[in-house]
Amino acid sequence: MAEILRLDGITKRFGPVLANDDISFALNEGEVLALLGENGAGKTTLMNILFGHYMADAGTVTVAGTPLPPGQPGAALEAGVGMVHQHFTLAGNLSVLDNVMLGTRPLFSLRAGRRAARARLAELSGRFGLAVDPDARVADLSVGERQRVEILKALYRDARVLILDEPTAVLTPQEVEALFATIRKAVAQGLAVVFISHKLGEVMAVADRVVILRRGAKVAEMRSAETDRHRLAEAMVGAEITPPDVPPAVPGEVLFRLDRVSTAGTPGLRAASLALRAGTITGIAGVSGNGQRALADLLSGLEVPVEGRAELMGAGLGIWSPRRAVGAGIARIPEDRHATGAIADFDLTGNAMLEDYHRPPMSRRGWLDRRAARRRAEEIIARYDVRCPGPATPIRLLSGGNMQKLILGRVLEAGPRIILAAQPTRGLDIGAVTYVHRQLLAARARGAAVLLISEDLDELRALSDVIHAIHDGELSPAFARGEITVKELGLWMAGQGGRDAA
Amino acid sequence: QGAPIKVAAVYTVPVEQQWVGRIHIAAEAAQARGDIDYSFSENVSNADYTRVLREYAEGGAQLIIGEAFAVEQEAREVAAEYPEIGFLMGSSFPPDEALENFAVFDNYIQDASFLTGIIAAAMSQTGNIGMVGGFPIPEVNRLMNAFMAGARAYNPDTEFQVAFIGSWFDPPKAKETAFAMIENGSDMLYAERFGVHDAAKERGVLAIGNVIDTQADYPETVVASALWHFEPTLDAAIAAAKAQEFKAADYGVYSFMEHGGCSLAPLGTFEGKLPAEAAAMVQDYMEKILAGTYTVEIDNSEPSA
Amino acid sequence: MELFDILVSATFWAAVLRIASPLIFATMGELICERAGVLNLGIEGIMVAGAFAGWIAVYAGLPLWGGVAVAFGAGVAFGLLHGLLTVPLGLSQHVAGIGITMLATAATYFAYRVALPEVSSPPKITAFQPTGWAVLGSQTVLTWAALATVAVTGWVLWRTPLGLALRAAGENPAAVEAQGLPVHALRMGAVAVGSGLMAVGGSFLTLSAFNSFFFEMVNGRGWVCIALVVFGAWRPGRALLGALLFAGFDAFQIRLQQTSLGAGLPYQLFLAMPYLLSVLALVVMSRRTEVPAALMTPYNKGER
Amino acid sequence: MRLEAIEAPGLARRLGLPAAALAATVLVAAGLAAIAGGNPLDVLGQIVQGAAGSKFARLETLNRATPLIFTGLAVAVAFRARLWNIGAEAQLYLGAVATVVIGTQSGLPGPLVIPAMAAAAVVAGGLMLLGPTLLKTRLGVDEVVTTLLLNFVVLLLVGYLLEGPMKDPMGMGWPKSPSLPAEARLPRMAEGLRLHWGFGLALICAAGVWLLQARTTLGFEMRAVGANARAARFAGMPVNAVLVKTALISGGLAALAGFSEVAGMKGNLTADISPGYGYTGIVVAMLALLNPLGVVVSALFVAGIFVGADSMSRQAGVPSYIADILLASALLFMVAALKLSRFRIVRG
Ligand SMILES: Nc1ncnc2c1ncn2[C@@H]1O[C@H](COP(=O)(O)OP(=O)(O)OP(=O)(O)O)[C@@H](O)[C@H]1O
Ligand SMILES: Nc1ncnc2c1ncn2[C@@H]1O[C@H](COP(=O)(O)OP(=O)(O)OP(=O)(O)O)[C@@H](O)[C@H]1O
Ligand SMILES: [Mg+2]
Ligand SMILES: [Mg+2]
Repeated sequence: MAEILRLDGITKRFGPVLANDDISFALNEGEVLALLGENGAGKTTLMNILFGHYMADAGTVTVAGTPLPPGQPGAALEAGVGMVHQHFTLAGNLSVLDNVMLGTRPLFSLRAGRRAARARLAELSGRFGLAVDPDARVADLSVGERQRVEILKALYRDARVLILDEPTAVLTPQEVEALFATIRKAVAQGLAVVFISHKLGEVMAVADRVVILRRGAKVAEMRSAETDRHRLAEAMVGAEITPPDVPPAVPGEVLFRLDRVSTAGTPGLRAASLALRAGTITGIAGVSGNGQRALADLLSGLEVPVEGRAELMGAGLGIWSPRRAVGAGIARIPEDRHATGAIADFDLTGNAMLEDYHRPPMSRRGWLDRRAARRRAEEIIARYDVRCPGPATPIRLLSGGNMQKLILGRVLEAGPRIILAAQPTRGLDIGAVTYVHRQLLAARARGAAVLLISEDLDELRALSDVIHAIHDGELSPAFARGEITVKELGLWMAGQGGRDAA
Repeated sequence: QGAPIKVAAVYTVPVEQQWVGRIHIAAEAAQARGDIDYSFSENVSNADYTRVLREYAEGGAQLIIGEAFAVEQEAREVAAEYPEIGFLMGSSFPPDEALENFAVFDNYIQDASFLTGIIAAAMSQTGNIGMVGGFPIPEVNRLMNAFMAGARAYNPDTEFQVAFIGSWFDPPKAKETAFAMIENGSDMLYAERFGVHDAAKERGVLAIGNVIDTQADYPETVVASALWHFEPTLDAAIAAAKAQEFKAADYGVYSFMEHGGCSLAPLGTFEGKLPAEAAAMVQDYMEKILAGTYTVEIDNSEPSA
Repeated sequence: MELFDILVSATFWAAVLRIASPLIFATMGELICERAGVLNLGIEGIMVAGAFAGWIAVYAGLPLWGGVAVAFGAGVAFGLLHGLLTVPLGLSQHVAGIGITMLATAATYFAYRVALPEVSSPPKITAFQPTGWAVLGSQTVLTWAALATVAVTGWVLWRTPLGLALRAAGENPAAVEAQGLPVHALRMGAVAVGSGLMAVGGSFLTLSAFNSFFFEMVNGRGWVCIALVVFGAWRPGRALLGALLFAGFDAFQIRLQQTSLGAGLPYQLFLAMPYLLSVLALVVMSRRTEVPAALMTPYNKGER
Repeated sequence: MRLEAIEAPGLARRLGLPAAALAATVLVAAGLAAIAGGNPLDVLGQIVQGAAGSKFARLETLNRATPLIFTGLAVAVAFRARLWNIGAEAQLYLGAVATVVIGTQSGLPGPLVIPAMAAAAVVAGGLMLLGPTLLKTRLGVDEVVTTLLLNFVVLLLVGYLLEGPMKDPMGMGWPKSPSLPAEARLPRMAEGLRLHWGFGLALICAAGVWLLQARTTLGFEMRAVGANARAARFAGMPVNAVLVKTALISGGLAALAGFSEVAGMKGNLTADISPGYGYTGIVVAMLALLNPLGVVVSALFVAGIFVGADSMSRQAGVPSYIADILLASALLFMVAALKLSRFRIVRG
């Protein structure tokens, strides 16, 4: 197969950070190359340089033998480089078709050419198995559908190299399978794919070759057929990573109970029943958009039951709010750490006291105790191994894993009895994932009740003592560890579990 | 004669504004004659007004002209601080014996306004006169009231439409307001603001000017105007200042017709088109006013239709 | 004339169109800027500059359309300045806008004084004359041009690739960049052209509504246009409706003052009516789903 | 081209760029003076002289900075919480109205009347911003537009009050309020100084706002709501209540500008006590990067440039509009310089 892409000596600094350090590799037509590395290793930066989004300080990008002018996404697109960004680049208020057509015709032409565009989009959807409604507003789409739009955007422009930056981080297992099918179709038609993921299983499943970055430098390159997950992990982190042991649970009393609870909104909960016991981890499996948000919001204090009864430590919820939830000892790890879990422009100190700034020791009679706050932040940084320059660093400068560690520290410090963990490991590298898992297990050992909402079935099955599936706001019955197969769980997640079982 | 004295003026609006414009013209004329050395600041907000007064006072001005209306109290405080300097201020208040260097003036041109009222009523077919003003302040109100009195003296049944546009400089708005009045039956407009003449011209109705003579621009439209001449006021003040005799006095009378402070603009293009009866009435009142046997009432209250 | 008679008279509707015309131009200008993601509070000053530039150009001998073009050019110049400050430099759009309004206004007055030091009453030009077409015949051709601007704005924004790119730049500039389009150039262009339209709106006052230039004659119309864009939910058609509604209130209050109903009330109440009713209309509509998502957010590649 | 944050900008950059901004302003001044027939070489001296060259000049600058500190603080507080208050002008006027009403009508004994006036002003201004804020939190109505439009309404309302119910019966018909009695006037800060206690109050307010924002839980909430309302709500903060409190504080601060102008400077109310202090406050606040102590500095800067340039226009005999041009250019140059002192322009 012919070489389609070559990176030569790419180097890039952001101020003091050396994000890419003299990286070189090549890619052939019809090949899938996986790019691996911890959070902050420089994967996204490298791809942004390849795509012309950033300009490298040194090095060249060559596509099909022709060097790309640096810093021009237009030229990269023209040369056949398509990129699906880690954070999607879609205009939410515009339609799918508009997003796909954007920039594909000369700006000053008088016609939009919507009809031809629509036809071409339909053709591509069919060919690659990427079904979307061209007239849907992007903001109304699920994450998986949005990703399909992103891929279609690249294919629409005749991409020969397709870059997928952590495409599976937000996908359900089914969606991941569909994506892999698409990738296989694409390589079969001669495309080359760069695939970035933290999930080694996926990498082994889809990639032909693997390039591993550590602290900005390329540390290894191997054929996936000639390696295994342990060797990849070791090359990535520099040490072996062992998943935590899961000792048997010691279930205690019920700390939180839902009895046929429904909430407003779509999809809200529908007559959901659930019991969180001390000393157990309760997992919720489901395709995103099936009411997980409502369940998490209910436990967080953002939602209230409109029907049914919710009980906290045996009593009703009362006037329910986030502050009540915090006060009742519920630790909440939100799904979206950037938008909900942290205030990007605040420093670590501010973020560490976000939930209890209003009471001693953080403040007295309305006056903040800045020394206490700083001490708290320093403690969390030390105890939860948050890698950062110090408590006065704006949290936006932290990697996702370190941000998540600070949030963990914030909510776990007080020794909460109930823990909500919504997608706690999304986007984290393998080291950070292991860390989060250890923390949740430690809390369980302390006697906390943990509600784990995740789209990662491996994670769920490894950690959960009890699993529910959620579909369209309805919870399945509780299944104890080992009581249900992946296949059965899948049926429950699709809403067909009850029927089959009956 | 002697050397020119240093005169400074502080205006709250640009010199295009008619009221201020008349002062400015008079001052420039005095400067051209060599009587004064004139400098001015325009569009000074009232928040900055006393600072600018002080600056001129510090800078060696011998006579300062301005508008104290909205800053009466503060302006008097400034004058008290500089007893050597003459302050000639537009003001609705009388002079204060205790403040010897603070004299007042205003545009007391009700005499001429009254006469234009007679002419307006005589030239209106419908007996419906539209009046567009900026703000209902005394300087505007007294002219409007005198005008209305004049019109009623000729035709007691004259109807008026009165509107204020809340701005000194929005000719398009003044024009629209005038259009509405024309549509509502006015065939004669009293133009306190720029823009009114234009509406009259466009719709072929007549108009009366105010403070300045605008007939040259609107020969078919402007029948007559009540003119303000600031020269008598200024010349009296300059003479007093030169003689070191400037003192607290009311210069308002220098705007009266008998002092030449106001006049009826020549009928010009409308010469001979006035009904004889009206012409005679104008002549009659003018003589009485000049002779002091008739006094046009000074009414500062907001006019209403 | 009582209430109903006012509303059914053709002269009333003619007045509405006349009053609305400068607002329409400037509102379309602001709408274009905001659609591309840039709030332009320079509008009031840019209208002043346009009013002056158009008029002085005609006074200096250019034909009327030449005056309109000069006004447009003046607007573009100030727009480029606003764009430079807010787009590549990413300065606060509030501050830059207020600064531009101060600068454009003061520079205009200064230029006026320097150009015409000895005039006490500004000279007049021969302005656009009513065309006498159609029922609402007292309109000048510039009013029809204002209406055409609405259609063209709508067409460009929704039916051409350029319009799509501009709207996307106001929704998510990263998406525009990712499709190989220059975000900064698009935004700069939108601000420049939008400001040009604002200036043409200002020049309507001196070339059509009136025939000479006065200080302060723009008199807050620019601020009203900011409100009209929001009122119109960032859509040209609805913004046009808003402009007509506002002008309607204005024309109505002028007439209402002379009715038996209006006679006893303070004139300030009438002057406040268009503003109060605009606020009321906003409250009644109170939907803001359509706000361009990236409005007031500068785009800086690679920022996190 | 893009901007890249500089983690620790050097002193040369932090001082050099603002200095360059000032130099650029002086160049503009010289150029304009030359165009208008003045002497470009004298301009700098005349501006400095006019703004700070004498005790008189310095006091005038402080006087003019006083209302700007209040409106600047009002805007800084609101913007920090992402409450886009463009209505400081209206709040200022309502504060002035309340000041006059209490000062002339309350009949309170001497020492109580000034605090009562200030309190009334704060309440009036706070309530003025409360309306748009509730419309925002309850109905999602854009507060930029409502606060902006209400400026016009309030100005007309004040016009009506001054021509109607609040008109000074002794005012010879001029639309102004009755004068405050002597005990209702703010005293001078020192004997013989033309500087009243409004300036002192402004400084106290700046310190107070700084304390509020940096040291109190409410300030923490206000900053959090402004930086990320969703995260603030999730963390348990009462977001709407915080916005309402912010509105009351912001409106109250703007109203104090009206209080200070009436009780300290003018002694009565006219419809034109503010030449746009409410709008200039936005610029003052942003120039200070919303820092309350910075607001004092930037208000002094803005006032100094204006007073100095205005004075220069008289010395040089050029049209006084040059003052506003210079103020606007100084502002634009300065905000750009402040930005570039924290960011560098890089390729790609
Ligand atoms: N725009 C930027 N400005 C400053 N530093 C940056 C910028 N983008 C990335 N960095 C830094 O460069 C390094 C590499 O970041 P990059 O996003 O490429 O990592 P990554 O491998 O994609 O990580 P992840 O797995 O979390 O996506 C990190 O230290 C990051 O903090
Ligand atoms: N952005 C949009 N939002 C909503 N509707 C739109 C948008 N753009 C176009 N439409 C609608 O979609 C319809 C279909 O567009 P059509 O394919 O005819 O576009 P076109 O620009 O005429 O393309 P062509 O060049 O193929 O003729 C149009 O009639 C129009 O009403
Ligand atoms: Mg990445
Ligand atoms: Mg078609």
